[in-house]
Amino acid sequence: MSKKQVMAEILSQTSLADGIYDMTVKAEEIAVQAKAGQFISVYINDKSKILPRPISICGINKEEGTLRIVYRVAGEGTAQLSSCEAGEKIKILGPLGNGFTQKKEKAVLIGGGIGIPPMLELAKQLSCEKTIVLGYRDSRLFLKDEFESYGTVVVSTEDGSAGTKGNVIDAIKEQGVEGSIIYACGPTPMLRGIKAYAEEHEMEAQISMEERMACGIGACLACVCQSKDIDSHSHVHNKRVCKDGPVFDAREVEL
Amino acid sequence: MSKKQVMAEILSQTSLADGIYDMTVKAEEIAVQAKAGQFISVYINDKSKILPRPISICGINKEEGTLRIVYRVAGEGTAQLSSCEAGEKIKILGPLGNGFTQKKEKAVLIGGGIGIPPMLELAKQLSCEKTIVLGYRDSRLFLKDEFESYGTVVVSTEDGSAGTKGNVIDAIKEQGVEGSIIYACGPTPMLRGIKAYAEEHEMEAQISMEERMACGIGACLACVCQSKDIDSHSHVHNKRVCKDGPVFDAREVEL
Amino acid sequence: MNLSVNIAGVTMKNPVTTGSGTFGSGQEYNEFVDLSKLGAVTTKGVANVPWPGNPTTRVAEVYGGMLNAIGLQNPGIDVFIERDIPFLKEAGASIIVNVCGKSEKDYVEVVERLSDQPVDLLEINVSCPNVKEGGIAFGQDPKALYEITKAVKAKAAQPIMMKLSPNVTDITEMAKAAVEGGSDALSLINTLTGMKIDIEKRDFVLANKTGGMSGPAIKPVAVRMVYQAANAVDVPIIGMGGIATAQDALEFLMAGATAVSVGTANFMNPTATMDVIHGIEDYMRRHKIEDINELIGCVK
Amino acid sequence: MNLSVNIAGVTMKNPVTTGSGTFGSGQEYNEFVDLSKLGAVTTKGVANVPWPGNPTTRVAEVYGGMLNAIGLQNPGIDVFIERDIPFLKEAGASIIVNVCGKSEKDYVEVVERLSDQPVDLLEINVSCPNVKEGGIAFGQDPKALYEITKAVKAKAAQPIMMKLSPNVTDITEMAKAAVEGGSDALSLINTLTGMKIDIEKRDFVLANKTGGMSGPAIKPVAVRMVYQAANAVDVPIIGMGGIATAQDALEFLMAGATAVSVGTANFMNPTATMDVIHGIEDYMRRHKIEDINELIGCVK
Ligand SMILES: Cc1cc2nc3c(=O)[nH]c(=O)nc-3n(C[C@H](O)[C@H](O)[C@H](O)COP(=O)(O)OP(=O)(O)OC[C@H]3O[C@@H](n4cnc5c(N)ncnc54)[C@H](O)[C@@H]3O)c2cc1C
Ligand SMILES: Cc1cc2nc3c(=O)[nH]c(=O)nc-3n(C[C@H](O)[C@H](O)[C@H](O)COP(=O)(O)OP(=O)(O)OC[C@H]3O[C@@H](n4cnc5c(N)ncnc54)[C@H](O)[C@@H]3O)c2cc1C
Ligand SMILES: Cc1cc2nc3c(=O)[nH]c(=O)nc-3n(C[C@H](O)[C@H](O)[C@H](O)COP(=O)(O)O)c2cc1C
Ligand SMILES: Cc1cc2nc3c(=O)[nH]c(=O)nc-3n(C[C@H](O)[C@H](O)[C@H](O)COP(=O)(O)O)c2cc1C
Ligand code: FES
Ligand code: FES
Repeated sequence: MSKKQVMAEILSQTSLADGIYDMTVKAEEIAVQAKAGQFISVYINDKSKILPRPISICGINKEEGTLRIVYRVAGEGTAQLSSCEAGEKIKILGPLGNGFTQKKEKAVLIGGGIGIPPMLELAKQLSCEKTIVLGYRDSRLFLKDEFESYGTVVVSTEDGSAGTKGNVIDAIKEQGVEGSIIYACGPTPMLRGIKAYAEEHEMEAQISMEERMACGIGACLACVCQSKDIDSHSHVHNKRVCKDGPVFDAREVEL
Repeated sequence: MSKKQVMAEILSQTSLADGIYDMTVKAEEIAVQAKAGQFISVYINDKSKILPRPISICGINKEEGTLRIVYRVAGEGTAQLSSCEAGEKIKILGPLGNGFTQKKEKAVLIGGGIGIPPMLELAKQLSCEKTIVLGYRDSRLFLKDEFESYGTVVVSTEDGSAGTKGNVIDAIKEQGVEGSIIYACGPTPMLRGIKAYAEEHEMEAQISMEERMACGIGACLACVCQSKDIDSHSHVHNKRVCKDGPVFDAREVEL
Repeated sequence: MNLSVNIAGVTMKNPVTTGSGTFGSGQEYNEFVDLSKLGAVTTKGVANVPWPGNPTTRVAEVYGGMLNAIGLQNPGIDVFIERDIPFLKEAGASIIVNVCGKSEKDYVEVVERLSDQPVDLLEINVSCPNVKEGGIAFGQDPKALYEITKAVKAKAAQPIMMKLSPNVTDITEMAKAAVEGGSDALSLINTLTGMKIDIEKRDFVLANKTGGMSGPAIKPVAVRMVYQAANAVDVPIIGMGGIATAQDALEFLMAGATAVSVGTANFMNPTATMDVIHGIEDYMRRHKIEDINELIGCVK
Repeated sequence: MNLSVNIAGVTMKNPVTTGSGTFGSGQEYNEFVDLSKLGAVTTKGVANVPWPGNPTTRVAEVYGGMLNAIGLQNPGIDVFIERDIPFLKEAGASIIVNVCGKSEKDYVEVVERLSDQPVDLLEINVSCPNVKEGGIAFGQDPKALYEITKAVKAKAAQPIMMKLSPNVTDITEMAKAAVEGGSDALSLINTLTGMKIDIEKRDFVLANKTGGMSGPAIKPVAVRMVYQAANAVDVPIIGMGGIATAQDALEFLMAGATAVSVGTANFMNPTATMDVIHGIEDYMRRHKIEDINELIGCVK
């Protein structure tokens, strides 16, 4: 297995909701190797912006050699990406990071906000029994329909416009979601809640984390998170999100 | 009259010869004001390149509101420009500089190399008797056909593959070109030769000069050339090519 | 909504002026910008006598910026007083005059000539890297900076603002020296000394070999120095270096600048100054900020 | 065609190494680049004991470059000797070890531990702007630089190369101090201190407030300093700062660098080092240059 930097042709780009974009690119060498929970580094066609944007893989089609990403316009780089059209090429590097370790136990998949997309490929690949908990801000329930073909979907919204009013933990409690392993991606406060919930219920939880990056491959030490124990690579309490993660056992990291 | 910065749509771009491109853009506000011998500042769609490229106006169509430029790929900026396609937009600023002062006397128009394009609009506008002398490197006689509809064309080539072997002065001498005023654009050594020739023959010569620019409008003092007398703006022996030129009476400047 | 700020007793109607040397004396940009709408026009450096400047090539493009080695070409203070000040007054602009010289005597002479002129503020350029004598020599040694500041201050009718060079080990030491010498305000940064080589010709691109780097690429260094200076001295600061957008300008204000200059960005966009002013207004509206002064130095 | 150069008695098969801290100890980039094809691998700074580095956010993007405030996180010299040196030897790489410390004692301890190791050259980092003690303090004062150089040189088994900070008034003074202290070569530039403010959050982007700026935007300053240093001292120089292409590298060589480092560009393109090497070969072929040494310092 090896990471590749390629010029990937954009096959399609659509808007899923206000400011949320769904892009499919042709990138055979990356797609054939990619695993659910990994990410790619997306370079912006603007020479003033030299660093790549890390974006999780939302879908992998190994036959067609394509990757799907779903992203939110968060700043100038993603704004420029959202204005790219099918046929244009973008430079991407991947697959990056470790991805989820898929187990057979009854699973609870949790995605919050822009942490929802990476759960889709996992939902597709995990053959075991599973419940999918999706936390949205409001009634723009992007990707929800697609998740429904892979398992039971439970929804929370911050404004209460759909499902449980509140966050994903509220939904889990209110709607009696059960399982023995959690896979999750979302904002840090959500992951903190999940870590606590998993500890309390003595569940394994694999959580996907975020940090500012430069190299994306483990060389520069930009993207560290705090680890509970002394890390075997760094020999300090730091793990690299880009290389040792982005998926960590919740027990290993301090949030 | 006032200069405008506009996003101009590229209407067409073709290659005239190896590395020589012919581009027409829609820029009504600039076209209506433009004069032969003026230039525009062309910005490159690459944020690492912040300065505009000065390019002479080769054709003006006031009815259609279009401008034509013909340029040589000299470096990265012009290379990127040459890969733009019809429909794309480029930022341009113009019209800049003074342009040629058109007189009624029998004229000799001289263009050398990439100094040939700006002479085309002048040839079109000058209604008096005229001979056009074009100096090329080799047999790729770009724009020559078009000049023929406006006057007698005399050619020199460095390699002797067409017309007089040598430079434009050689052609003028060999082919007995006569007139009482010279309008010229081309590399500095050629302009130096023309200045000497004009002095010797007591002719007026309007020469269009080149210098590295930043602002393009006379504010930064980057683009000066040496003037014979103390200049009324600078109060030293410096004239601004972008504002006081690019066209100068050969007697006014030191080359 | 209040955009006006106060620099050493001088009220600027908004915090945006022009980078000296990038805007001439305003005549050329007058076609694009209503000069009376700017906080002030800061003019190109002027000396006691006309200076021819350096030979060409005087500018070179670099990644995200440019180098210049104009060498302070200027028509001298006589022409400036006769032609440029009346023009700016007529246009309704507030005026900051940038003063250059080769010796203490030169600076003092210019400052004295300006004493009866309708000029708001004097910016003293002791940081030009492109002239052999004077210029940056004063700007890289705290002792020399202190002395020249004191000498200029003694003769100046208007408040003075020493313009600091970024080509120093410790900007706070320089800021302190200028303030001790009597500088009523500070402006920074001037250009970073840089070089570009033409690898095909195997020669320097600039006739002067080195030039001053400006433009978006230098902004992080400029913001850092403005922050450091603002936290080291108690006088107002005009911040500059790579400002092309309102976002850029706001970074400087939040770092501690009371006003900002837009320099090289004018070459990228001749209405850059006005675009920055309008963008600041938009930001204030969006964030419900009544007075621009609330933002100054708000990041600590 | 000869690409090999000599740095203080060490032969590099070509003049391209990696910028310390941007390439780890080569493991990660080994997937993209055959490490034995590089002139050398320069490793991330290593201290006598493990360092945790700074809190995050540790990096920020800026126009044409980036800021970093990693704070020299490193696993300490023990792990480095056990794990990283054997790995690099196995990969066939020449090794330049970047050494960091908080005190003279720290530096000397690391250098002594490396004395029996198969390491080619020691790069002494006295110019990291992101750690409170040590680091840049040694790199901004000629006297302190001279002392630390002398102390390190006294204990070093391999040739040493002091890495200079660009955040100084006069780079030639620093270059001379290092050479007087016994530095066998010099490397420059480390990062320029910069700052970025998030105007929406009204806070610094970096947890450390300031960070070191690197990438294409800093190249003109780096070329200028390499030129100045090369003309001030007689030791070989490894030049760096913004090198992303062969053209960039050639500018440094012509300015007087004997070799170059590719740093931040690795983040833009993981094969940047090899692309630079191949581009230099192309240039030499096109210009019929037999020996790369002909180009070194050819622009005066
Ligand atoms: C492992 C990982 C996976 C991610 N997956 C997704 C995804 O699937 N969909 C999605 O919409 N977003 C995802 N993000 C967040 C995404 O990387 C940022 O929103 C994006 O980088 C913002 O870029 P910008 O130019 O629009 O913003 P700007 O703020 O202009 O970016 C400036 C710099 O900060 C960095 N940056 C800004 N926000 C973040 C952030 N939250 N995380 C990391 N770097 C950031 C940028 O990469 C850039 O270098 C992921 C982040 C990580 C670390
Ligand atoms: C008044 C004027 C009119 C011109 N008209 C034409 C024309 O009609 N057709 C044409 O092909 N060329 C013309 N040129 C030359 C043209 O401006 C340069 O070839 C072009 O700027 C090169 O840009 P680049 O990015 O490809 O080269 P690079 O070398 O990569 O450019 C780097 C920088 O140097 C400047 N530069 C490089 N060469 C020149 C040059 N010869 N003159 C001025 N600046 C330069 C660029 O503008 C840029 O800022 C004209 C120049 C001037 C001053
Ligand atoms: C072409 C040019 C000429 C300049 N001339 C002067 C000058 O005469 N006096 C001065 O103090 N600064 C001068 N500067 C420096 C600018 O005023 C400003 O400090 C610097 O360019 C950084 O700001 P910027 O990045 O916005 O341009 C000049 C800069 C440029 C680009
Ligand atoms: C993320 C990062 C980490 C760095 N760590 C070190 C380091 O440990 N020791 C050191 O001497 N320089 C370090 N540097 C500086 C680089 O080695 C180099 O001097 C500087 O980045 C300029 O080169 P560049 O523009 O090619 O990156 C680091 C730079 C970056 C970007
Ligand atoms: S981004 Fe470089 S180590 Fe993670
Ligand atoms: S380019 Fe600025 S004065 Fe001519």
